[in-house]
Amino acid sequence: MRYLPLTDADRSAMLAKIGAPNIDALFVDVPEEARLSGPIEGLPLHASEMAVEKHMRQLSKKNLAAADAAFFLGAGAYRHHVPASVDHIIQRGEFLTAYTPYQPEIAQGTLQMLFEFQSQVARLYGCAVANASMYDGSTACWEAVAMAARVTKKKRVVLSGALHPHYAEVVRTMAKFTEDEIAGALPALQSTPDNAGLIARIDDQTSCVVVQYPDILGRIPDLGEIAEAAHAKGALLIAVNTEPVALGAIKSPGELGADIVVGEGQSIGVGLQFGGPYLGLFAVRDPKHVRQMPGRLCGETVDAEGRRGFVLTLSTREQHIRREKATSNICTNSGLCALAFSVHMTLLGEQGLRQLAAENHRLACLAADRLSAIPGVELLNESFFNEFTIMIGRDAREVVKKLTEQNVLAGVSLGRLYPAHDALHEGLVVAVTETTSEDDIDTLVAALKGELA
Amino acid sequence: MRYLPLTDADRSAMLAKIGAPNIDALFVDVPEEARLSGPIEGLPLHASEMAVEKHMRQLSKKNLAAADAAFFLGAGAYRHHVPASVDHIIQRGEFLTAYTPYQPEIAQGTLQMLFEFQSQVARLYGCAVANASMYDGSTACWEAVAMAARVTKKKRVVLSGALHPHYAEVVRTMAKFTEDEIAGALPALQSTPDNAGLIARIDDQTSCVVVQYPDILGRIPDLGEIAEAAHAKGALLIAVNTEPVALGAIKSPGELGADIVVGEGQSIGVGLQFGGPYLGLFAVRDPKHVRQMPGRLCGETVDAEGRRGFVLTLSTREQHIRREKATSNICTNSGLCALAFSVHMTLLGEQGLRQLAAENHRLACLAADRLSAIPGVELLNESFFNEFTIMIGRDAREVVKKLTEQNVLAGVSLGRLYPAHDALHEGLVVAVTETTSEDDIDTLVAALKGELA
Amino acid sequence: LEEPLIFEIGTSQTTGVDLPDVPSSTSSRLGSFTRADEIGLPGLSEPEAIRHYTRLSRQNYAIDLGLFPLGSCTMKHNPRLNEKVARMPGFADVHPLQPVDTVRGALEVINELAVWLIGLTGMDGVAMSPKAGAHGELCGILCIRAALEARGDAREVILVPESAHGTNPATAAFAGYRVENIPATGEGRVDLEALKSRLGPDVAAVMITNPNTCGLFERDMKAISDAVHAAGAFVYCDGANFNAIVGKVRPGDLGVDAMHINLHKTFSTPHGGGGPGSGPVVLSEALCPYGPLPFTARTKDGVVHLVEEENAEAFDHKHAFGRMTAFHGQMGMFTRALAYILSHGADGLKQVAEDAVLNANYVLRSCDDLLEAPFGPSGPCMHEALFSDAGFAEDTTTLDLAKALIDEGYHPMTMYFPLVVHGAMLVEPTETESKASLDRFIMALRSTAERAKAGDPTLKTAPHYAPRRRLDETQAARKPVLAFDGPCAPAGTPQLSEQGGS
Amino acid sequence: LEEPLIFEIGTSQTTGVDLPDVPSSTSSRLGSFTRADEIGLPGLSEPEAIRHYTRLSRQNYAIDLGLFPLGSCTMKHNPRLNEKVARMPGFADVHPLQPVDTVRGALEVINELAVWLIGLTGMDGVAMSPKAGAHGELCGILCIRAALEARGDAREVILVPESAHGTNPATAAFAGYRVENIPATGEGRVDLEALKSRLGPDVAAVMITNPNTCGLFERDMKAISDAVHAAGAFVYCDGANFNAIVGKVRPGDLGVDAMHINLHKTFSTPHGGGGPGSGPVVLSEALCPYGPLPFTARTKDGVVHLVEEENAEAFDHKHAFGRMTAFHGQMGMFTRALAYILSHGADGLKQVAEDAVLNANYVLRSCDDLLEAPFGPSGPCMHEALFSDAGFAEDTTTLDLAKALIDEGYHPMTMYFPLVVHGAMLVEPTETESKASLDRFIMALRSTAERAKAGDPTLKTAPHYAPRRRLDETQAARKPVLAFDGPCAPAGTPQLSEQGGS
Repeated sequence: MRYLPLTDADRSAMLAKIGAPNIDALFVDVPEEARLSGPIEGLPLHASEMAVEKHMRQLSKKNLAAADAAFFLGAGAYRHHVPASVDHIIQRGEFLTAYTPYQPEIAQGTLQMLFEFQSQVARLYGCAVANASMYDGSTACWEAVAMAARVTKKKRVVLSGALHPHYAEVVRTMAKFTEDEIAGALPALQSTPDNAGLIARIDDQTSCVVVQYPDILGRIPDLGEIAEAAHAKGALLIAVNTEPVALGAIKSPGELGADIVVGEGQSIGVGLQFGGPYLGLFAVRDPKHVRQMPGRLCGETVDAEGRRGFVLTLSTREQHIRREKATSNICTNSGLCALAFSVHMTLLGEQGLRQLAAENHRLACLAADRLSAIPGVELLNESFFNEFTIMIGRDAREVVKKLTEQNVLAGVSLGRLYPAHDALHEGLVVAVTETTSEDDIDTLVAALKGELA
Repeated sequence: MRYLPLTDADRSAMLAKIGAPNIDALFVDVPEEARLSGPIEGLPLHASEMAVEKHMRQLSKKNLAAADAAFFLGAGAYRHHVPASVDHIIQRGEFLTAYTPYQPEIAQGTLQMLFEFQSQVARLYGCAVANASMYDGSTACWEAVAMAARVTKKKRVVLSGALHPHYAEVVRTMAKFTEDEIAGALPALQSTPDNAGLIARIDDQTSCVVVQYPDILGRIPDLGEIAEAAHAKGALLIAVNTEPVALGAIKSPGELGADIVVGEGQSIGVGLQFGGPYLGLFAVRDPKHVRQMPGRLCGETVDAEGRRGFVLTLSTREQHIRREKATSNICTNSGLCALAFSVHMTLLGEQGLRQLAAENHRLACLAADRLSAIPGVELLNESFFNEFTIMIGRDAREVVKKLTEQNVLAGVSLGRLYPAHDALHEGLVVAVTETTSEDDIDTLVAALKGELA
Repeated sequence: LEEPLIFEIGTSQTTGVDLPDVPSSTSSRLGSFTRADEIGLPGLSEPEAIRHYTRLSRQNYAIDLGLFPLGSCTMKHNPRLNEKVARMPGFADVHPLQPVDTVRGALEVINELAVWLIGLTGMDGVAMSPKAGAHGELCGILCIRAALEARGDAREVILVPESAHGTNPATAAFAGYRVENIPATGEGRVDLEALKSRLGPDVAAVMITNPNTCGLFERDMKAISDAVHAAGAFVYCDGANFNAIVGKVRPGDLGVDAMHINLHKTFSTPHGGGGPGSGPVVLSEALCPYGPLPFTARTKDGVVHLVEEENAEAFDHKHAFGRMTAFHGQMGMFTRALAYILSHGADGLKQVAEDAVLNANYVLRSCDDLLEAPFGPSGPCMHEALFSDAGFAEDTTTLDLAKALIDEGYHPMTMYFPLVVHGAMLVEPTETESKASLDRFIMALRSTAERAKAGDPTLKTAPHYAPRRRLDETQAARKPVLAFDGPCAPAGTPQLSEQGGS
Repeated sequence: LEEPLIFEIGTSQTTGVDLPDVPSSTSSRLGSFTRADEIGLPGLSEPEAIRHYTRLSRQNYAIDLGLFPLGSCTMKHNPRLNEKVARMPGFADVHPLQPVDTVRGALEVINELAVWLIGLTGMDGVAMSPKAGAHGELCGILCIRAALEARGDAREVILVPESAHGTNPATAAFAGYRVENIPATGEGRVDLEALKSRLGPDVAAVMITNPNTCGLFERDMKAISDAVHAAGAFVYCDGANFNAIVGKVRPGDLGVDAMHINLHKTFSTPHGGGGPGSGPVVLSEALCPYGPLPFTARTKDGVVHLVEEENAEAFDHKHAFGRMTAFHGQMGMFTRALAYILSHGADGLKQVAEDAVLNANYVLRSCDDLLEAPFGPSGPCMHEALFSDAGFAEDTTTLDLAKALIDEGYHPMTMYFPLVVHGAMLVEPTETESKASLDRFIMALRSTAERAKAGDPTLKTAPHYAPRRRLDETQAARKPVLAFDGPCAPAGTPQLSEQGGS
């Protein structure tokens, strides 16, 4: 077996050294009645690389890859072009097969990269400090809610109605067990986010207000107004961003007063991957909150010869030191995705990020104009970045399904996101990125026109 | 532009340091009338990575990839499964972007690999010494012919009729200019190679006899008999092998008395790639011929501290030292392909190579049996390894073309190889490897049966 | 070797991509939110970026360079086939919210992996979405809590052995439980009688690691499970060490109710310098109904369905306790793990466990004359060998020995864990090491141990030959510098780094 | 760092692949040729193989690690996009003898690249099949010979400048010509008057490198061509340095008849430790008919055709001088080069030449106060800066300086070439280096030059910090050891290597 270097001669010699008559003598502590004598029945035996590759390729071909369609899905995961260099770097064995950098003397590669990553995220979010990443945007969002409770010692969580429903569901799920009280809502189908309604729900018991920016319908809420209201009641503002490319065009949540900024980093460097692994980003505006943060932090220091070096730090927050008193049970970050993000962001640089954002916005505006010119289609948004909602006068789930027959992946229907809420079913969230060609837009317009005619 | 690091500010500062008013001042030696003022007309401007990738993908999709067909082509290039590790290793920047190892102190990675490669090839071929690789099998074959002339001081070259016609054509082309005299022939369509006819053509003026093993029709000639005859006339036997996997099953040419063994190494590690880059292998049985060899040689030595190390050696044979007196004008090997070969061969090891050869042969026998059961189809070969010739009673070119419509790539027609020789046109050379499934064989059988019915 | 920060070499005008300049006159729908101030993100041209990261990477130790004897962390060979498979466009380039008819192959991957995980563990179902081991623990504990709540049985305590991973108590606390320790026997296993006497109506679950963090199999596992079940509680098994027994024994046969499987530990998805992980949780019949969404179900016709909020009732999964993450989990890790599993097959996975255990016992018995092996006398270990610092010279610590191993060309073993052994050193060679590689490591370990016993002062200052000497962790924590503070480099700044070289 | 040979660690029973055991009873058609004796090929399991090669790779210097100032060898950044493109299944997984209708895309790649090469050089056609630069030279000279023979004009001599690459005379000799040197002027260029006086009915061709190997543009190129043509001969241009002028001037406009283009030098296909290369040859109208098969031709309907022996007449290519290689040339290099060319476009390629020349002149003028630049006073250089060893301390050589540069973290420059300059050092930074990177290199070069002038004895023993000290090349050549001589390792042999580490 190709991954197992021991030969039968090795095995015999080693058993002799150990003084065991056979391999089962080493499994003596496993009760004999439970010990399996042969390979588990019903499961196949080992296979060659060629056979495995073939099998997996057959499975992969049963999926419609985005590259083979006119593609307009977003709602928390975005398709962007990732430079080939990014994949080359993350496949360097020294990055790919390295361990968590607990031994800093032989892990400066990972550590310096994480320090650079934290610095990039902090700047992108307008924050003082970012951590070394979380599982994904939705779990980062929940960790932010939990952190807000620790900071404010309050338990009431106000969720914006336009927070990604899966994110809201994650918060609601976890809160069941921590006894946080969740005040949620549905998104109001109007051209601008309902800030007034949101602000009205904030009270003195509120630990935090959670607002997505841009929101699930693509609208850009005025975070400044919400921050002011939250702070007035002693609550923190948690801003959630699912499309980091947007922050190359619109103000950072930190600038606008958000206290904790979390989000999904997948857009930069990571790719769609059917939902995972993704990259949770987590940052705080005020450095005094650092010790309440979850997750790994990498910090600068010096070695015994005075040379600059980096280490994981403030680990007294973490489970392997604090056990049940830790700020989170998390002990994995999304290290390789953080590397991909950091490499891609370094290749972009400020200029590239701004150009990328501008190109996304240009194409999205174009798509919005052309789509809303279809009879029966109405653009909901007053503002948007690269994603917007159209109302199409029919259950969008049906329409989306129908268009797949023409290899058009038209967007994410609100019915998919809010199955229980019929009032939303005519909404379709359409995302447009630099990977969308004008031809793709025309293809969608023609297909949708045909379907609605 | 993403590959060019200079900024405009850099350029100005550098021109100032140089003391040039502008960039064109550095091109002052280019006559002004010939100097181009702007980008060359009619050629497009620079493009993003995304755009280039898209364009190239569109072109690639216009080809029928072997993986998408039932595939039976050989005749000098074979489709084998290459482990993913091979590609990973050759993409290590330290191998991929390294220079020719003229500075051995910082090129031991490449040099040790070449030493290992030379040793592997020498053993596979049953020879004393192999070089660090040539462009491909056909040019290695020519270099062997030229070397034989140097060694024997004779000019008459006897080519077996069953030498790959493209190889023969390369030899013939080059010989036009070196005034070697080429005695060639067509392959005789019989079940065993025409050794007697070949031997009859050897005379005292013969520098070498060139025999393919297995030959273009897949037959396995008795090299021992030919070696004896050649040596009796003072000629060298050059054995040409286009399928190194065969040598995991059949005796090496060196064992059988070949003096120079050359071949194509593509089967191990390299892949089809529409014909290139491939990997020329070149070895000599008798170490005394080393100084007449073309190409790079890597040898073992010690460094100033007595540690084992490797260097390029015997370079007094080469053009950069000897100029017009060099043994060849070659100054490039196929280094990265040699690495791929060596890694793949190391993963195989003796056991894996033998198993691979056995599996190829088993499937080829199966295919031969099933194909020759089709009415009107006759198997030519008495012996073969993983490739054989069938006579199908119709111009095989037409049939091959027809079967592509069913995504069957049925083999290489002799008409494709010998367009001017109508007598051969009913022959079809069929190759079968471990990548050929029994389903593929059945698909071919059914398609051929249908076409011939 | 000094490599500058991207902020020290990159400028905000440099870019390694070619994107069009969109005229600023283009109409905008951004409202009043245009970002005007400089963000401060440095860019590098592509050649500079490749060099920066290539050079950085060379300051890392990695599996591809040598043995990684990290007990309980299981660093094994990462096959490149798996990387290739994960990048197939049908897996890498599909969106999680595509209509299900366009992602049948992806669902089949999830389902096929689920079938294997269930088969290998002898359980009834599996929640695939947890993003890592600790996330899986939380998932399992939440299933237990949901099951208890469903029968109206509020319980407050979770019992955890002292030797447990820190994630166990942290998870229990995060799920709202009080944590109490379970005592151990002198042989390094759970004290069954003590456990039984603590069980009662307030105990929701017992979290047990098996094989445990001392590298030993909990012989009484079945008896423990029976006692826990009899007391109305559930058994959570920390599956971090499942690689030691895969194919040899099924946790389901021992009464386990929930267990997470770290795909990177048992099924070799790459560690990536700290993640991403993936922690599917296998569940007993009692817990299955509570597994979180999304779930996958295969109907009799062989079609794989994605069970979400939308259709949970239709697929009889209405008791799901909620959703732990936005999408379906770590697809990229599923494809890798499935490729690994299919490569080994049922026979190979058994061989994996056997070789892992053989390798560990070989290390144990090749060193236990020199290093104290606290549980060595009681019998064989499983996949990891545990030593203590007994016999070291005064002043010489486990940390010193570990750092000295760096100078021998190795990553240190796991240190000071489990907490129950003084100066613990937990060595897990894994099944992907050859005997020759172990012999070499044993030689290095023995020589270092001899120096530790002799009190060789050079150990205190080790490592000497690594890219860095010991780093000042106290300074890092006292005055945290967690982000680069200055502006990007102005254009044309000379790099501080030493270029290239080997 | 010592890494053992595969023969020292691999056994003939170990394998890193999983292949079926074919029962030996299976019927065989091998005749009497079954290979019975042990071949002696060592195998490694996959994890061992990955480590062996990963560790070996780390003993190499490479573009990905730092600047490579190799004059006339042009080591520049290799974009990863190109690697990705070359691996697309439609390019990587097609057989050269597939029916042409199944490889139209591959033919289009060849044709599209051909159109660019012709456009950039201002020539009339291009032979794509040559496998490397030297192979291209041979192709060009054979075209010339074929053209001369076609007009019944046997000529015997090819003129080559003293400063030419060794491949030029070797090629000419291989093609059956006698080689004579062309003298140079004191300014490092071809002596036009001397050349003119040598031309005559026996001269078949003149081989000129332009920009030449002194890094200078041959100002009189057009006059040279005119004189050569007037004498009935042809002009071969060695295109090794085409990267210096691409987009700035077209060789066809200067009267060149044939020129090979090293795709790896000008269009950045990776050097790969010595190959594979690719050397298409652009041809003038006079030589086009003689270009070797296979050729590609695009007909008016836009379809690309492969011209082989079969259809050469139909495509009016019946004078082709033959075939230089079995198949169509280096497809894998064509895809990479085309991706590179399309990325830069006509504007970017011009910028390439300008930045390459700017970088070289910057190095020249930053060092010519310290190092003698023999042709510096006469004006700017092109893409490479040439220095001599004038002023070095006695006993200190160019080699010493070069080896000392290794200790500074750089690959040495090209040494002792061209032969016309004493102790030549030819520095080519290429366009993919930043100013910051050059500044750092200049600092290192200057400091090393100062040590060479001062006669610092440590230069003689450099390098000190590389994986090896100076190697004994004499021993290697006197008693050549060109293959491993022993048996494979017996199973379980301890490895001699130091494991891992950074």
